[in-house]
Amino acid sequence: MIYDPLDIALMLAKIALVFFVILTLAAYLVFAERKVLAWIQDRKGPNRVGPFGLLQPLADLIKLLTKEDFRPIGADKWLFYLAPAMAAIPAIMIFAVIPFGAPLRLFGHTVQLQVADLHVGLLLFVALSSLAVYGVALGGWASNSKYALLGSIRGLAQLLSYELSMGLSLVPVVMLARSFRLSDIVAAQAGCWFIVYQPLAFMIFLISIAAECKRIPFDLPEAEGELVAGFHTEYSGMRFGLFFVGEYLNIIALGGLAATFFLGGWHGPLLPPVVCFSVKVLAFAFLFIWIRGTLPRLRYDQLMHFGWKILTPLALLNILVTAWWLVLRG
Amino acid sequence: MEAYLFYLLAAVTVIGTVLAITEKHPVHAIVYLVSSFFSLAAIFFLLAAPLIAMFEVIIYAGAVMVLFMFVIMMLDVGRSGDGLRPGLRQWLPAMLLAGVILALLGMMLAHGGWPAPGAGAAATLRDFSLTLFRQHGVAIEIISLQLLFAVVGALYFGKRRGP
Amino acid sequence: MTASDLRIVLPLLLLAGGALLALLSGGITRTERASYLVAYPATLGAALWALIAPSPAAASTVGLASDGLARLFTVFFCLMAATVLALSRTYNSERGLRGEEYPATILFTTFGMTALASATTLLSLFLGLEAMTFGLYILVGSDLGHAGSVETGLKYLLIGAFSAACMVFGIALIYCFCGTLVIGQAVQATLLPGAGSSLAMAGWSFMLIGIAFKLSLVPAHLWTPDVYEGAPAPVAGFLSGGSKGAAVLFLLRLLPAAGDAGLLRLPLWWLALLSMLTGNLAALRENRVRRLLAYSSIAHMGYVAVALVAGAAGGYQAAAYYAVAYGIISLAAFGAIAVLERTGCGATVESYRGVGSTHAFPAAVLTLALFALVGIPPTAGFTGKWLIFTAAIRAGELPLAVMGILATALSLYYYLRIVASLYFSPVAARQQPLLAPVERIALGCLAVLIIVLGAWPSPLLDLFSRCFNR
Amino acid sequence: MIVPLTHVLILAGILFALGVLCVLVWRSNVIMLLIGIEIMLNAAMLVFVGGARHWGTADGQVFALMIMAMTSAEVSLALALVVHLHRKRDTVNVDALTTGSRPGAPEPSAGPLEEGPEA
Repeated sequence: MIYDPLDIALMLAKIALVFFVILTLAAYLVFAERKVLAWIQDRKGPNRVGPFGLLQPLADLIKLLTKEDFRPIGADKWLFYLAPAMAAIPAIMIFAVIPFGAPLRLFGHTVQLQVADLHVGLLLFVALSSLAVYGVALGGWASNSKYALLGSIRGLAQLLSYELSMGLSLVPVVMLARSFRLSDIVAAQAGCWFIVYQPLAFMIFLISIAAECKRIPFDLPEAEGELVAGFHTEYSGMRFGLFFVGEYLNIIALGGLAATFFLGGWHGPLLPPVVCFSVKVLAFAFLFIWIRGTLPRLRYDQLMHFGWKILTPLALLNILVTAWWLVLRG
Repeated sequence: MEAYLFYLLAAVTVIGTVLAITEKHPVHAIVYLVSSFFSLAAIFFLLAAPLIAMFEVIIYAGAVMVLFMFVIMMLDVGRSGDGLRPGLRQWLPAMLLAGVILALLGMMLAHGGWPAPGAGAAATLRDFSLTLFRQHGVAIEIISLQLLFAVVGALYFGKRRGP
Repeated sequence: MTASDLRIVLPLLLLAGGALLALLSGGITRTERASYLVAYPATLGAALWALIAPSPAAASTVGLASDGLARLFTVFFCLMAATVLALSRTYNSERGLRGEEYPATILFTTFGMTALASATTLLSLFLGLEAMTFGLYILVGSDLGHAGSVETGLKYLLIGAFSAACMVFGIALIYCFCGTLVIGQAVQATLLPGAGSSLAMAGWSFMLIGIAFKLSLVPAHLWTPDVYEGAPAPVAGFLSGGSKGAAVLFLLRLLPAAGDAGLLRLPLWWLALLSMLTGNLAALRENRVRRLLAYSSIAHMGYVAVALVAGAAGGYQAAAYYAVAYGIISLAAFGAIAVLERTGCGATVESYRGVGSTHAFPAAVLTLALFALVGIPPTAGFTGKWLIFTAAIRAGELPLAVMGILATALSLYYYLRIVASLYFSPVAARQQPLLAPVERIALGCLAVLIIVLGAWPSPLLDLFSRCFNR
Repeated sequence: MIVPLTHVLILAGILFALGVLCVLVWRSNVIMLLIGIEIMLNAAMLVFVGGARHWGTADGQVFALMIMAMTSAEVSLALALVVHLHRKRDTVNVDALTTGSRPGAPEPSAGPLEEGPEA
């Protein structure tokens, strides 16, 4: 196989761009979360560093980098060091398959605004999100701490359970688009977004990804009221930072995917495609913060029952109904 | 290029598996095994089976191994010393037997009698789904019923009954 | 899916639907009564359909066919499941084994067997075998109150999974060599004397290792006594009769396509010899009834392997007949044991002392079953052995036949030891069990079948020979 | 095909032998034993995928998919049995399973996780 140097350059440029944008976005999402939460709770939030506190993420970064990096006695050295990376890497890799804009014409080339247009892209996303479990599980286990271990066991059970309903909620999308390729899925929504056909699948997906991100009301693995900080109790400094950033990267990625699967991807009225896509992603991020500001945490058994006894059967039923509908429609 | 990638991945798979079965702690063994399965999935991808590759990661690395890890953590296996660890007495005969299997397989492979050269084109995703649903319909039914009964069995044994 | 497909699939659908309905009704009514009420019509209906339905053209898009062999064994497996259900009800309720899972899992196991019986591809053949074994894992371990049951369930599962891995590796190598999963083509491309290559040979040997585990042929037999001892008695009967029958059928689906055992003749020869000798010798020294029957089942599978070695010279008919006969006999034996264990009979032969006079009917059935296992005319056991050994002699396997006959003579001792203990020992006071009417009917039917099949085997044999001599 | 079929088969053979080795060596530890079986099944899947690529048909891939489904069912049932036995007997040692608890068998101490949070 012969590679065109221009293709390689474009690919590298796209990777660099995506990296830069999502890392900045993740940092500012932390800031935005604090601001919005403050707003919901009728207080000011961070406002000392820079104008309106805009330099707060930078200050946080410096703080995390200069903190002492320690490891508990009896901790499993390699796994303890590796786990934060295992949590963050799958989240970053998911961006490879998300199409974030309409194809561009550039130097006589058609440039897909997507790092890799894989023909099993949707499955790659499911695979990567199933790998994200390992960061949580190994981090908590390797810490050699009771709270961390309990948190990671909870995390394992929760992520495993909700991954099922998440995967099942995506099956109707594949059935409608007749492809696993994300660009095909976006193209299939040119006329009508899938949320119109599949509101139930969208709701299931939304709830499941909230659980996958371990966000309130599903933040049992790190429930600070009961487990100190759950699986990352023993982490400090930049390793904790990686877990933290990983969570926000995950929010952005899953927001992007929700937009791609159900809200027409980069399709949208008036605005240019890339902007449309960004608006949808940011709206998702806001939704998550809003939920965090308003909902209480579930009890653990409620969480498992909800996943297994309500979401999964509903998702299966939805697949069945969609299949019948597609068959009858011909 | 792809051929080199194959050999690289094959080496990673074998080394990962060897480390997994010689590792004394089950959690480490699982981490090694997951990396081995991951590179095996990449090999499947190279062999034009992207769907199998993805399901290898989703099901094996993402679900089966996680289930193992869940049980290991919940039962706290392996923390209490290595009383379960096999000694050299178990290793030697087992290695002998595995070596014999390997040698026999190698001999048979070297002996030839090769299948006729097959088609050049690989089966596509479309071929896969058509074969699955048109020719092996009953297999899907059997396997789905088996999965259902895996749930039934797991619930039956997992249920907490009165003291 | 056409109408003729539906007609082929209907027994499977009945069993699967019955299993689901049994689960649902058990879950809703909170008693297992409803599940049993669903399970009987499902099994009997499937059997009836396979018996009387007009045979559709073999054209099928689902990987199933319904030739004579498939229909015969479908009837056999379904009736066997119904009998097991009948024998289980009282046994289970006295052992505190509750739940709708039990009848539903029996239906699922039968579903697996039936799928195997009518498979046309290696995939559905293998999956049917695995589904059956999977159901048996649950059933073997289902007796939660009994100390050994769950443990043997796990042990059986581990052995079963290992053998499945071997088998599937073998199938993979065979597929790799011939490029098809259709049974007839694959077997002819790999097993015919001229066609085989070393790659296909490796595939077949792995497959044989796997099936040797399922059939518990020596040297893959070590799990059998434990599992027979730990499982609930009706399940042990189902395991011994049904799953062994299905494993024999697995080979009967494959081997006749090549006409002869071909390259597998030699390994099968050794497996047969070792199984007959080891099974009988181990049974001689065993004092616990269930373990004794387990070793005897190893020996009996050795006889079946002799029939498979004999191959086209009447061996396949003999193997099929013996699978059916042995299934009925061992179910009768374990059914009687299930009843007798409720009266307080323990594990050892001595604890069965004097049962013959206090519980005449189950003891008589057990005696008949043991006579049939020895091979005393006019039982089905005799006819089966006669068929096997004549086929072996016709195929020129005189040493194997002689060894088999000697082993049978050896087995006389340990079977008669049980019979002697049943009848010729002082009577101890025992509680009188309530023999439920269904149990009485089931045991009676089995006993009658043992005699009828033994005395008039020709209709069944005609059917089998029509299946194998196309 | 990117590499000769032989090389794929050799890799599968090595994996299968390693799986058998794992089963034989760790035959007293249920978890490692199951892992060995998983390795063997993966070797079989590799052979199927290689064969499917060689012949250009999808049958092998279908079989590989079915193996995955089958093995996940087996593993979940096996682990349910292990958990059940652990609650009753506190061991994952196969040798200790059949003949009651073996006198010399190591007894893992009952940790704080005895009553798992999933209850």
